[in-house]
Amino acid sequence: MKKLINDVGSVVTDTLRGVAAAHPSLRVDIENKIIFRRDAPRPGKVGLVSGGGSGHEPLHGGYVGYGMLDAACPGEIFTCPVPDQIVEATTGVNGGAGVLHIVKNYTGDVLNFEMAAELSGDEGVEVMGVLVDDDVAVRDSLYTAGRRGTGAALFVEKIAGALAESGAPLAEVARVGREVNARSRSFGVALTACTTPAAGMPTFELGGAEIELGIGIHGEPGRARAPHRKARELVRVAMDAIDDDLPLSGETLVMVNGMGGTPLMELYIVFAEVAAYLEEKGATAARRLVGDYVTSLDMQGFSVTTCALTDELARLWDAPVETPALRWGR
Amino acid sequence: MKKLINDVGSVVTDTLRGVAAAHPSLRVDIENKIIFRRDAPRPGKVGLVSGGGSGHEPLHGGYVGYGMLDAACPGEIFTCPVPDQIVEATTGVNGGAGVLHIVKNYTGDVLNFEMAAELSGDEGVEVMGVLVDDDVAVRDSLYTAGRRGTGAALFVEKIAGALAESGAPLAEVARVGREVNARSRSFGVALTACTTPAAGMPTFELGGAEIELGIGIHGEPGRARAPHRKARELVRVAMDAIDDDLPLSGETLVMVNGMGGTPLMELYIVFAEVAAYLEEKGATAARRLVGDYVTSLDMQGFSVTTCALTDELARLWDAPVETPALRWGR
Amino acid sequence: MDTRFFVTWMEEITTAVHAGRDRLTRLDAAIGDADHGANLDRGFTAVAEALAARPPGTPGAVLVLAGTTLIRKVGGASGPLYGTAFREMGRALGEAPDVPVAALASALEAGLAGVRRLGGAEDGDKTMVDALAPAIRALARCAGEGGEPEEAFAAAAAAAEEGAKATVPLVARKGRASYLGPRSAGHEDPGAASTVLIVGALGTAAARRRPRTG
Amino acid sequence: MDTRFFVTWMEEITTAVHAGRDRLTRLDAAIGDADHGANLDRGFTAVAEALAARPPGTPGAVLVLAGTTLIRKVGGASGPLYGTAFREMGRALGEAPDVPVAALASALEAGLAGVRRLGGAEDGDKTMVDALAPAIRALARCAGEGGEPEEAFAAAAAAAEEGAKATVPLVARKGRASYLGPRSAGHEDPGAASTVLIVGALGTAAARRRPRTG
Ligand SMILES: Nc1ncnc2c1ncn2[C@@H]1O[C@H](COP(=O)(O)OP(=O)(O)O)[C@@H](O)[C@H]1O
Ligand SMILES: Nc1ncnc2c1ncn2[C@@H]1O[C@H](COP(=O)(O)OP(=O)(O)O)[C@@H](O)[C@H]1O
Ligand SMILES: [Mg+2]
Ligand SMILES: [Mg+2]
Ligand SMILES: [Mg+2]
Ligand SMILES: [Mg+2]
Repeated sequence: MKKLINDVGSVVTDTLRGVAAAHPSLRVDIENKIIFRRDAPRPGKVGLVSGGGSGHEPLHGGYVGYGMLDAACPGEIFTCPVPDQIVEATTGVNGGAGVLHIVKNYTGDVLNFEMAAELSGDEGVEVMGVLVDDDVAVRDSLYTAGRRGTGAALFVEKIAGALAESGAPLAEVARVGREVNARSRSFGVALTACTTPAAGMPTFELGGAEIELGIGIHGEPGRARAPHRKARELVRVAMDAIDDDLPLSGETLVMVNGMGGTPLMELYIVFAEVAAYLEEKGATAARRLVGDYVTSLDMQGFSVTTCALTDELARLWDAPVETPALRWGR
Repeated sequence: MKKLINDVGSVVTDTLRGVAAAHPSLRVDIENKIIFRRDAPRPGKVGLVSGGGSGHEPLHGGYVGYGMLDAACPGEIFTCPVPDQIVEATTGVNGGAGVLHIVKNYTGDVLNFEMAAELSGDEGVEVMGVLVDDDVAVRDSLYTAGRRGTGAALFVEKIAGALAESGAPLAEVARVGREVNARSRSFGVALTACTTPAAGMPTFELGGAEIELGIGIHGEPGRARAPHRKARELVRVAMDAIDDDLPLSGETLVMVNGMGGTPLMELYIVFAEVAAYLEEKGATAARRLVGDYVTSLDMQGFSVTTCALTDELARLWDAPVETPALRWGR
Repeated sequence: MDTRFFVTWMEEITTAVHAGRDRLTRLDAAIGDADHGANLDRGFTAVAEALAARPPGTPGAVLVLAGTTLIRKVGGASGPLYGTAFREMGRALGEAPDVPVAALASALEAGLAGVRRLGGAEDGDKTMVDALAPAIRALARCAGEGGEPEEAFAAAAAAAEEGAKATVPLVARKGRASYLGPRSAGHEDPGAASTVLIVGALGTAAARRRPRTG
Repeated sequence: MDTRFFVTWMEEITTAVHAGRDRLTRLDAAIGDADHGANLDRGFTAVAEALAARPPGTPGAVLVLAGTTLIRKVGGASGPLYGTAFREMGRALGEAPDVPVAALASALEAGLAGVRRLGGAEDGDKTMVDALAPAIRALARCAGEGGEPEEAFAAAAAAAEEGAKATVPLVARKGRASYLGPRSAGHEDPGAASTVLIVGALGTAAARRRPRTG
């Protein structure tokens, strides 16, 4: 394993030192592993807290700032944060208007955020949660852990963040966050596995012409192994899965996301096919992101996330945002 | 070789289709392979044109827009653009105030841009050039091709672009571009080679614990093969090389750049060490970029680029910019 | 079993988890996210440190401290689940200074109830429950028959082992492995495998406490 | 040699470069950026198309069109260099409808001068010059001795080949390979290798134009 690290044990801490040095707009509590907006807490503003395992950079630390998150709690690599950390972030961003937890639907994340919400409540902070579960590769059912949360986390953070910035109350911010999630769908494809520093070798082995369809964001294998094929055909598999679950139509927010090791060039090639697919369905790529936004360390592959916009959601998407990884309007 | 492409022959064109679909602020001439600012030419404004081989995304197409380039000419993968293409871009952005060519120092780039400058002159466009040669891994001498142009291209484009946006004349814009280059230095390290679609296999083979020191941005091997080591030590090798060539001091613009396949997490770990090194030398990382800015397809590794700022350069760096890959102040 | 025994149990778990770290991670790499070994190693190392720093006065306090530490340090799914299990066990033991096997079995039952409540897993969902539940049944049975703790622990360990092995053919219905659907079959559940280490450490703790002669 | 011969020469280069594409790319991967094969294949394919679309009337016009097309289509270092070489050759031939070997040798000399002027490479800098210069010398020598074109072409091809092989131990001082410093030694220069194909195609063109019987 060749990685740009100092020690396997200090990967998250060393990352946070770099984030602190790179972004003066953030305040990084390295001991408790929390990335705060420098001006948090903002009196009267609903605080937004998200978090999850590390290794998905820029998620979530890259989305802390004006118009988006107030704090992010990175856990160890692919391991969600612990309750203490989340409580510390929650109380630290509470400006008296309550705090929204944005949680990706994984057993661990849900359990740890639930515990933290309870403990924060004990400390007098009103907490509501938005559960993100956009991944159509996983079939939802009463008897499973449900669908995974992936790319839509970013959409929820941006749009709920914009509403919170405008001074809306907690229930409203939670409502819009849930609406974004309900209107969002994702599907991911891996060309290679990723290597966690702790494991030191790829999480799975793929042949030279094999890919994984329906992957999550933790280097886990997908729903099926399949032969590699042209970008156009891979996009069709992903978009068909999304369209089957929630038919595409109208103004759509679309993200073509790299998994960390994919050249940007290839993401643009994928985006061209995604845009063509949407057009075929009579939908339009009204808002677009192409790049590494929710990654899995050094994995090669891509995911597509769509969100069926309303006027309100489009307006909130367009509202100014100023974070390390997403910035416009300021 | 597993890549997200349709055909090896259509990689650049398909990328441009994606760029066009993703960024309505750009006008993409797919046939001639030119990415224009939608509002080019701007009467009275000096036009900025750069270009080079594809595979370095977001360089250069990602830097087309307000406050930066007016047009970018992507060549085939790792192959500089041809004169016709550059002439077309040059005449297309000429608003009557002349055009600046920003050229990375490689034999091919220099020859093709020189031919294009001559031909554009024939068509009545005043052209000046800035040659970027920041890579300290290559020793400059009368008997060699000279130092390579790498990360500083982005600094020149941003800073010269800001001055051009303010209405400065061509000679001034060229002067500031050359000053940026003279004050900039880079050094790169590869953990893995990259795979070009045409070759279909890695450009070189590295053992599981070997790295290449002093690489360029075309997947070529570096000046020396060496054992892999901690991020802190790798940064010391890179920074010592830079500091030996141009001692670091004062307010410094610093970029820690990924080569395309490096997780952002690792780039932050590298940045933490770079910031610490600068501090040791009594310099400060006054302006910072951490991410994929000048890449080599799917290569894993990093480069550091520094620029010793003056008040003027810092002010121009801070000026508003609105491009797909660099955006602030608007 | 006294307070010292429970501290020793935690130490033995720490040792076993540390030694089994890579295997747990490999199992998790196959159907999860390759962190189960690292998670528990980090967690139980912290448990050992916490116990050394603030030695508790009762068996129940040992388990509550262990559980709380796991919740604080592990993250992931296994942190809150194992953490809750130990906390519930500790609460069930109350202030008792000495714990017979039967009481330990009921405490484990309370811990398992906590896991079920939190995670919603049923038997056969391919989780830690599939190793823990049979282990507790074996322990309770032996306690009822009035045997030596060592025998009861051996029976519990064997049952946990068997339960974990039995997760191999199952299709996961809870946790991260469930995302794989049918592809989760053919692999042992990492949480069930770590439960084997935890239950197995009862026996090594007892052996260490009463070294056999000759 | 007439106009037809020069068109055939270009076709033979196109064929040889296409067949040698992977080898050229491999050579360029070792000390450059792995595109020399793709560059020339693209360039000469375009040359063949251009010649078919607008068949020129003189040998000189064939070479100018070929050179211009290479400049327009190849990019990289080799595009302007080879492009200039062919353009300068074509200009040197002027309007002549038929070109004896001696005139071809002088034209190649003019092409080489263009390459030197543009790229600044000296003999022994490990570039295409190291194959082209000895080939021209061989051609001129044979022309002086008044032999058959076939013999002259064979001598030129052998000299190019030898020149290219002789680049192996050299340390590059021009082009991309120079960035490698001493590490560039031990590899054949890709541009010298493609010059071997270009010079060698003179012989195959001649053979195709005058098929030997029995
Ligand atoms: N809902 C659940 N109920 C019981 N056990 C579960 C549940 N979800 C997961 N587990 C257990 O947790 C183990 C995974 O733990 P770990 O890898 O540490 O966490 P994560 O899955 O968050 O990475 C699984 O192997 C399984 O035994
Ligand atoms: N200054 C120069 N003078 C003569 N030939 C050169 C010079 N620079 C490069 N070359 C030739 O060009 C070849 C490389 O061509 P190519 O790979 O197509 O271009 P690039 O190096 O731009 O990728 C080298 O092998 C060398 O023979
Ligand atoms: Mg995990
Ligand atoms: Mg090239
Ligand atoms: Mg796990
Ligand atoms: Mg080359």
